[in-house]
Amino acid sequence: MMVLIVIIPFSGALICLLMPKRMRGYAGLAAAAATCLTVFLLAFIPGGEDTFHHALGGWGRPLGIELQADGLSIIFLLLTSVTAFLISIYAGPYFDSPREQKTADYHFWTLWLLLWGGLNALYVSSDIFNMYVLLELISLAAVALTTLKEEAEALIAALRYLMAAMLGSLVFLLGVAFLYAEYGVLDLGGLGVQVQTTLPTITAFGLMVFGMLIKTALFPLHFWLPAAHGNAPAPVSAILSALVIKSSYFMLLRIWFEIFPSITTYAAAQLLGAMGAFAILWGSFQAVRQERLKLLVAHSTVSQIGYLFLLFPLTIAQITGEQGASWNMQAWTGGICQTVSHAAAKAALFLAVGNIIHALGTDRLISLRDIKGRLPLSVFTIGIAGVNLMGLPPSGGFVAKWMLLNAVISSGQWWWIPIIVLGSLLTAGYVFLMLGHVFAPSRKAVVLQSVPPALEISAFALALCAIFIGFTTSGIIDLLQMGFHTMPMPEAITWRLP
Amino acid sequence: MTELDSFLLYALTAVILFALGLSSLLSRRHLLRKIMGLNIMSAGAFLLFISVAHRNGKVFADPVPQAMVITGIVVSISATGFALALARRIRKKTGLTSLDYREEPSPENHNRP
Amino acid sequence: MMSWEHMLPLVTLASSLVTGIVIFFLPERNSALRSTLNMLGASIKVIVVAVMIRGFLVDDAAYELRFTLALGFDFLLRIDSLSLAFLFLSATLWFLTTIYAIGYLEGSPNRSRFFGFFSLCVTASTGIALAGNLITFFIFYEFLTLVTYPLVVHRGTKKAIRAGRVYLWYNISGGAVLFTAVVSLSALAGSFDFTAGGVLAEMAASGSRSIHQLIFFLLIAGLGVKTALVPLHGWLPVAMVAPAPVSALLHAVAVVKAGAFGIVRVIYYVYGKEYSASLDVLFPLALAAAVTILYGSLQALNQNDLKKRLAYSTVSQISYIVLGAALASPLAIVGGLVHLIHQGFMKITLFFCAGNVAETLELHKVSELDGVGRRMPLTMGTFALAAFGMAGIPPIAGFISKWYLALGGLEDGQLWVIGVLVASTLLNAAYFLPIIYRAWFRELPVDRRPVPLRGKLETRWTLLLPTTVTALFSLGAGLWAGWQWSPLGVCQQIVRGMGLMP
Amino acid sequence: MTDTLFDMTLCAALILAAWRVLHSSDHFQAVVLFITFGLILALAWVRLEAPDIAIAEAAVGASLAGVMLLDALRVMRSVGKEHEQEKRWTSVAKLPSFHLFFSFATVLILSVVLISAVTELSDAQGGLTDLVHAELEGSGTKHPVTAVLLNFRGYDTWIELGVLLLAVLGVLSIRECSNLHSLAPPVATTIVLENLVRGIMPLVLLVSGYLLWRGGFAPGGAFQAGVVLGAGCILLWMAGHRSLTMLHDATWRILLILGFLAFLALGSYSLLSTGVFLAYDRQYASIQIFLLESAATLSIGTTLAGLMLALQPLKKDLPR
Repeated sequence: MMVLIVIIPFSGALICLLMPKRMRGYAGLAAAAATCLTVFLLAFIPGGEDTFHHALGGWGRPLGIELQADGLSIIFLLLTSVTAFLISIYAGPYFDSPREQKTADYHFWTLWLLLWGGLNALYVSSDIFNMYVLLELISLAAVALTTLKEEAEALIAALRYLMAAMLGSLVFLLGVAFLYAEYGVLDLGGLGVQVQTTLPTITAFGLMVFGMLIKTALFPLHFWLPAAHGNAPAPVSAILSALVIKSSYFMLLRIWFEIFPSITTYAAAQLLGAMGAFAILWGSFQAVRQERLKLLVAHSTVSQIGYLFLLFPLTIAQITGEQGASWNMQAWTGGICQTVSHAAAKAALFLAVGNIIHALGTDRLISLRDIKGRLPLSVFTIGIAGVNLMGLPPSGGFVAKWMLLNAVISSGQWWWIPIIVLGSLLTAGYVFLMLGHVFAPSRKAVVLQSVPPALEISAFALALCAIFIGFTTSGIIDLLQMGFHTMPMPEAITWRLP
Repeated sequence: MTELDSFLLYALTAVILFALGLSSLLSRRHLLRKIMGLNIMSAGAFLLFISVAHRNGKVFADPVPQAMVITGIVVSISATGFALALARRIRKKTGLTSLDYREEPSPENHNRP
Repeated sequence: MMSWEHMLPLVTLASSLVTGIVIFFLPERNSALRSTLNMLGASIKVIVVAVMIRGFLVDDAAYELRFTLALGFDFLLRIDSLSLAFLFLSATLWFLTTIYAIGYLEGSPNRSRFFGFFSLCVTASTGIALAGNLITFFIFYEFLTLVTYPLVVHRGTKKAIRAGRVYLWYNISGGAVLFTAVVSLSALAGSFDFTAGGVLAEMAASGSRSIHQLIFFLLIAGLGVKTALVPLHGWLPVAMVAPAPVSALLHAVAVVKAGAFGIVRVIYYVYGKEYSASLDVLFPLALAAAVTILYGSLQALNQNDLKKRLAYSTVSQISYIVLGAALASPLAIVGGLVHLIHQGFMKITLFFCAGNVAETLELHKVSELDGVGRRMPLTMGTFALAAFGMAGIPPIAGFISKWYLALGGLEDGQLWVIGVLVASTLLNAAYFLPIIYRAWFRELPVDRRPVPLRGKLETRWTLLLPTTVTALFSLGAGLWAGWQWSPLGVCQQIVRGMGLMP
Repeated sequence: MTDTLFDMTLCAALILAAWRVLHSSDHFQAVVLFITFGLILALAWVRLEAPDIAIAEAAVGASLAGVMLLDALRVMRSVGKEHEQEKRWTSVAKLPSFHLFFSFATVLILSVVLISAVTELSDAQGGLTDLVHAELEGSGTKHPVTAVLLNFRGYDTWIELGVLLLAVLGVLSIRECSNLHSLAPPVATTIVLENLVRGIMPLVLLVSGYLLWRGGFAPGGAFQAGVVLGAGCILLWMAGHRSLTMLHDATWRILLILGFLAFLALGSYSLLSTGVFLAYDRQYASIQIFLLESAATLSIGTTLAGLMLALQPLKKDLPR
């Protein structure tokens, strides 16, 4: 069962490659539906003990590679499959429409399904070298998808993205080499119990975290992101912002909480948190200044990514108390809710913006004025997704910020309060920058190109998902309490002054 | 000289190569130099793996890092090929050979999506 | 039947929520169906609210609906004594305003969007009334901010867009401050429901006195934006560019009242009267309210734009409620609560009248109103009635509220309150009387061509009917104040329900 | 003693070559040095008893990457049709000095950290060597590296073939073509060269096949064989033969995915029969591995040649 979530998208990719062009959309969508279904079956149909564990080739660790799913994996798998399926529905008509025909879409489905399979495989992998290969697969597929838009800006952005991704992977690989040199194993479980505080281990930790930070585009390593996400075709932007970024964040969680829980320090966590805080402020500040819609949304990703990093300082607190476990859980719930709701909301936003660009033929922010009440569903989608990003109720983003702020206050790290509040305000600034233009008087009469209903509906469905996440918090908490591969849900690590 | 020292020698070379590659990636502007820099970085990482393999081995160097390095070489040549293709295409479209550029838009086409 | 009754709070919410969502998808030209739906939703709401009020006050029925989300995250809809006042206000006024809006917006563009958000706006204020804990309250409070924005910018003019931006910045910032405060409270005290008499007193151990003061300050600062407490009032006069029914609803029910209602909730149901008094936070609040009352009235004097004058009047009048809540005497809170209702009816009448004049004669300035009374006697008659009420002239409703406030101040021994009330009454008279004088006692300027009547009435019946009804209500509420079921009577029962009065 | 001296010379040469690649002013010189670097590295692999990697490095790091880089340099140097787009793109003359300072500082700090970390590496003789040798018996091959690549960690190899496939698809996407058919035919060369290459081709196939077969018990295997095959195709092209582009589109695609597909098929077969993905029947393991390797060889050869060939001019770009 576990392997199927990798086999099915990969097979779909091959089938799409062999199909004649007009059939590819159907084959791709069928593969997408099958993948999504498999993930749901895996997650919700209770199975035996081996449901969430598969030793490939019959070789167990440490010699072979094992697939393992824990609560975190399930959350990321579900998030990926729902978002990816709706994006797939969008992609078919999008690449068929006359306006996008000129872009080379020959291999969209193959690239996309390979990427999706890679994501699924990453979430169930428990071997750090396997993770490296998968990260490369994901990066190459993501870059190849970015180049589907033939404009020079897209190509330049893609190359910069490729270099950043390669740099990140290589730094990660060097970390893997250090770990292998020191401990002689590659599986998470083996490493988790063995690691000790030695200089090579700390170096490996730093390298692996740094590599993933580049891929996650945490400020100030976000230099490649806005151009890449802002210049790709709409469904690709959605894929990059909603899913690909999350894969390296997932890796960070694995590295931080599973391989190196014994050597993470208060200071390191605070550093990550501070970078996240700068990301929140800088990203939204830049977003407010953009004149192009997609760049605005791309900068918003830089900012929203920042919230994810508040998870790290909030799970290591300086004060002790019986409430420790509760705020730890709140921080986890907040961080994961933010991941999930950002994925849905940002995908919805990119797709809706894609619709508007498709209809108007331009992505200048000011030209939003010319839609004059047409495309209500897409505008509504932007509104709902925006509400989510701002963290206003009722939405997953609200639950996320609520939980994060709660953990901030409970753990006594009050200095994050202004960041969270200011971030929400700035987010409101750029969301209403878009919506304000929609309500403003139009400049000239523009004939809109008609948007296929599937495009509008899939974007809207994603936005609704983002709202719906607000009501599934208890499910997320249940999954989180399943714990990690190697250990139960980590308690808040308390760090005392010596 | 003992076996350990030769390990140390190669491992040191490995990380120095990695750093040199990184400095090429960061400080050279020409795209080919950056791509070569990435390749030197990966060579450094591979060398560290293999020096470890050599240290671990008794009759034969540890095969697991060897297999990983072969996989790594394939991945690296794929990425290099792809990056070169991108670089060539960018050169053709814009005349640029580096990613540090200014663009001066001509007014009539500024609104292109 | 038990389960049915439990669902009633949800039905109240759904009556406007579902209507709103359906209306979004109605084609623009299908106005008959849209109006029918609107009226249907509004009627259902009025009926359900009436049933619940009767059930609660007479049969002691409990209406409560709770969904536990996660981690101390309860979504709770509940009827308690305080909910009733606000619920009653929003249900009736929505009904009347809907009639008015249908007439007012006849033939203008984007009506589906307008009525959709209009219904959502009412949903939000109903939710605020029904909220049984701070989280639920906050959810609807923010929802209100969002759905009101499209109404404020509805006209799409540059001015409207700017007003919308000002509105948003004030309210989103306020929301953010409130958010911090609410989360801090829940982090300190865990999850708790609104309880008459307050809950924080028992939890005084959780957090120091100064932290509680700080959170109180943040709560009031957040809520104060919508309540338009000086200096957080900047958005209200600007937002009056919205269409008249929106201004009417904004000023009388939805937005400003949500803030005032929140303040009452915080003082009486979260902190508790005694505990907040012991924290020494009430006197500064009362002082801020007093300053707002005087400042708003003074500003109103200077306005030539009729709606702007009314807007500043709102700034001033809303703080009566805050003042009532901040004084220790139970009589004062009766005055504050009853003003919540009275002010709603009177202010909505005033805005309806302003809308009538603007829509029929296209007059917006106070200085242009010479002789309007002859052309539109009914409109200006109701205007005069409501304005006298605002000024506190007996026997109209406004007098009752001021009387109770003054009594409260007296009982509290804070005589300055009476001074403020007297000054405010004089100022009210000073900015309302000139309008009435112009309308009735000045001649129509010779250079203005009279607008001919269309039909028998001075303007469309849909505009006149709600105006007349609200005006008569304000009069009736004053005349029959002694009746058990008058607003005053109900408010006294509420305050008794809160355990403050025998 | 000589060993140590050799080691030290080798390391010094590596660092020097890398340093020169970084610092030489001429791009051509840098590429040539990069190829030299690859060759020295291959020597180092031999010295470190990793002959498999030495073959791979010589074939890829030095030759294939070198050819690709040289070809790219030739194209990027030539003054082509610039400003094809509507914008004017101007390279900035110089990187800002803070950027250089920042890079320098980063590299310096990183070097210090890495070097001190390496010196502190424990001398534990850990690793998975013993485990591999213990399980080698039942793995279906006698060569441990092949056993790891194809059996113990076959999953990685599968994904790696996916990466290769992605790379060639990515290159094709950039070229806005779906296959190699739209390439312009190669420039005809002298008959001597063409015949020479034709003469070499059987030899190339032989070498490739030998390497593949050898992988069963000694250094060599699918990847090395594939590289040789790919190099042969590129040679053919350069000699003016159309080789890969003559293949039917479907054939070409199947060749491209063959390796990936073979893993997938075998994996699914074993999943269905034993419930475990990528498990071999003990009895047929060596045959299964050989089949997998053959498929992978064909795919790797096609892909690497495709990576190179897809960069050649398209028909539509040629002057009519």
